[in-house]
Amino acid sequence: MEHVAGNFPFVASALLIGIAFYIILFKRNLIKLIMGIAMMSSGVNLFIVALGYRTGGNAPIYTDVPPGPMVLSVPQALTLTSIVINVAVLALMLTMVIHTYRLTGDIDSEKSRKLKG
Amino acid sequence: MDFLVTHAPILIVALPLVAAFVIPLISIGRAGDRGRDIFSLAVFAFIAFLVAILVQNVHTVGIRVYTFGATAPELALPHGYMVPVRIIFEVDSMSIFMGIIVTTVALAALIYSLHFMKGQTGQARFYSLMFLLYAAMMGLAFTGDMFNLFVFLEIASIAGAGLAAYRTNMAEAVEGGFKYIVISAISALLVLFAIGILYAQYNVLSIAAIAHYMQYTTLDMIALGLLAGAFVIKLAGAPLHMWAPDTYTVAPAGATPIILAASYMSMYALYRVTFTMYGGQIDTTAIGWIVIIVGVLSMFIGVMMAVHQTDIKRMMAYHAISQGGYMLLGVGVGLAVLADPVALANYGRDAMTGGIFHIINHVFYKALLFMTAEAIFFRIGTRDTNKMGGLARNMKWTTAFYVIGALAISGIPPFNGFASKLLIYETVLKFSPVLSVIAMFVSLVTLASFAKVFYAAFTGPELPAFREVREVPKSMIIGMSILAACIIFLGLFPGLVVDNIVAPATNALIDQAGYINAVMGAVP
Amino acid sequence: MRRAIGLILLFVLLAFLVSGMVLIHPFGDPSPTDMDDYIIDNAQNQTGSNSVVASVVFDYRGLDTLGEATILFTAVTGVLLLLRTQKRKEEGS
Amino acid sequence: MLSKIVRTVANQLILFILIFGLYVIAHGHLTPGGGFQGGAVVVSGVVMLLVAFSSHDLKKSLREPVLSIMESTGALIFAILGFAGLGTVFFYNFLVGSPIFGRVPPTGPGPGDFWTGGFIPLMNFAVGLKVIAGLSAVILAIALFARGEEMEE
Repeated sequence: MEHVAGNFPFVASALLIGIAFYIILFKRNLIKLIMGIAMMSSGVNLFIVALGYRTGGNAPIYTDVPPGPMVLSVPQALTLTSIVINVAVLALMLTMVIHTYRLTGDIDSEKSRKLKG
Repeated sequence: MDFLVTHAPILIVALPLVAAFVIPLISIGRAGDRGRDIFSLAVFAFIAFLVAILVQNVHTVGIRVYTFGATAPELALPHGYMVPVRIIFEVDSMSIFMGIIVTTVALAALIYSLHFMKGQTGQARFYSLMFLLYAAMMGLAFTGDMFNLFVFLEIASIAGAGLAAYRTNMAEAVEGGFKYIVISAISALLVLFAIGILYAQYNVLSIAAIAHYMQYTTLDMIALGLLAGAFVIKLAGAPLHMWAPDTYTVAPAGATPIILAASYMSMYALYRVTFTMYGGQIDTTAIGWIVIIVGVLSMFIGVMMAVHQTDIKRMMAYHAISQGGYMLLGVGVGLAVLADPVALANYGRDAMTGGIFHIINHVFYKALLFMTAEAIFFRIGTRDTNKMGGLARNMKWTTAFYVIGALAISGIPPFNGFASKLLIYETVLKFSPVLSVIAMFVSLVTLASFAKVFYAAFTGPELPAFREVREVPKSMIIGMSILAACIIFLGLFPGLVVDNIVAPATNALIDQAGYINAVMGAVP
Repeated sequence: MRRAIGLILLFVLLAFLVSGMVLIHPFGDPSPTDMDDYIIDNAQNQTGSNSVVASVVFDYRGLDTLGEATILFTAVTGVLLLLRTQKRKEEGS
Repeated sequence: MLSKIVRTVANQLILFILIFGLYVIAHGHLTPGGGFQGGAVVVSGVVMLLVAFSSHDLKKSLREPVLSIMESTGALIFAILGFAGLGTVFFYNFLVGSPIFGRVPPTGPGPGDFWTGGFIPLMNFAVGLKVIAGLSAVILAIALFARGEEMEE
């Protein structure tokens, strides 16, 4: 447990994911559900980008960089990819919610539900 | 020819992507529809040819490694270096086995869609999404890199959700698509989190390299839990199966078989992670039993929910969950005895072969059944079995295909379901007789369920409303007959198929060292 | 009842994740770093790009970026497919 | 549609946003940024226009087939740049050492040279084109749909 203070960023991202899970499990409003998924993706992105940090490191770009170590570059690239992916997912989800509202007049997940059993 | 052989792994993934990008361009304007159909078929035929080349190549030379952006495709490690840096495709017999399934089903679905989609709006984007989904599934099968797997998983989810919600004038369709994308997004984020944990420890992303450096720490077990949970959600395993019936029911006909195949790509990813990445060093008995329990639960819950459905497609969707249980049962038995060489040679390997053989059988007959259900819907406009009757008079081909599919799913000889189910019963009997009895019982209930629908929908007096019903157009019949022919072939010559395709796939899954050495062979 | 089960599941998951997080290498001191060191050392002379992140995104992990561009294309295609005009009558539905 | 002040300011500002977005795209291989980021900057300008004017007016200048073609073209250029490396391997950086963007900078910190990076700047442009067209189309389609109008097929 000696790492708890040092690993604060990782713990924070895990807590963010936990809050997001709470929203996804218990909120019935579909827009809030989407916000939960967006929060969850932020938590995961924060986690991955924090993995690559080196104390006192510079951004991994050689253009006019001050001397010193560089932070890891692969996590940054992965985060970049993951952010774009989440934009795409959110766009499609919002479109479906617009349709749900148009067809059922409601964005409550219980009231707009048609498929059961 | 050498060029095609060398670059087949990437061409199979990249050509459908290019086709998907081109399709919106060539179908602008009124005259584009026919040209687009021909273009789609031509591209797909060429891809199928490439898959055939690659199957032959992998079975002769073994695992194929393709490193992107290196100076040579086989150069997985940079000169004098210990870890792979670039993205690697690693094609072994298991990958190519999934490739064969996906390609056949996608070809049948594409041909089926040509007439099914005629006159509908948004066709160009529909075909575009079908190609994207196909490319994503092939990428999932071939990739040897964890993050790349995540990317392809996301392409498959988004394309699948777009296709599932295609009929936007029905609230059910939008709901089914929305459920699919929510579930997919959550499970994909869990996968990404697990990838982060693995990356933090080993600073590599290639599956082979992670397996090579694996230390089996607590963190690795947490990552395994997240990965397994995410993939079980995506393959509609028992407690987390609720999305599957909704999505399969509402998806349009050409898309349903491909979305079904996409869920088995998640099963492939689960096997890849448990067998290849974690392998024999972990406590496989416990994990094997978890897989078995998920499988038996899926079998039982799926079939029990299916019996009282009145929507014909929804019934088939629940049966899909139930049949997925058989695959998990077979492979779970193999996983449970993976550490015990005697039991593995005695029945474990055969159980796994049965479970993997069941994937190809199930995808074929369930795709055929979904297509017959949509053919009925295409002609009479309802999926409610209580409103159907006497359809056999006017829809002879559809009836014949339905009977083939129903007999195959119930495990009646000489159809293909019998071959794999028999293999599962025999081997599971040696492991635990109770499980075998449950499996046979589920099979009986399945037969009863499909017989009920057959009598309700196809036989009986001719209903006045359906007197004018005609047989479905030719391209839909061709699409269905491709799958029916495959089913009969697999049923008549199971030994040939098992020896040539399925058994190498099983061996590739068990052979963790071979998979690692293909990439990490140069490391001391 | 469902709420209670959900809450218990949530706390189990949270405990699972947080207990894992404290086991990861200390923040700011990743190890090992073989792959990233190779990329930081060789990115300039192999790809000619001063930005190491750009060389990872487009060169070392180019296929991921192709996938990412494809995902964006897929989502746009999906959105435009769902928001399409439905003037022609649909036969199938 | 907002007031005349907002519309006039938006009309002037869009040029600067466009230039900044293109700058971020063009210097993706030297500075933080790249195709996705620069594309997002440009699309933020499109969103500003959407707020200042109405989606109905914007539909006339940003037509759906044009955006669709732009997007497909961007994606195709990206894929073709990958295919062009097939002489060796897919995604092989074949432009390093060639006259176009082929210079190799000295190792270590430096001021940065625009003509470096191999195919990376070209890919940045392809991705930028794609992101601008794709996200504009999505935002416009959603805005129009919410108003009860539809983009033409």
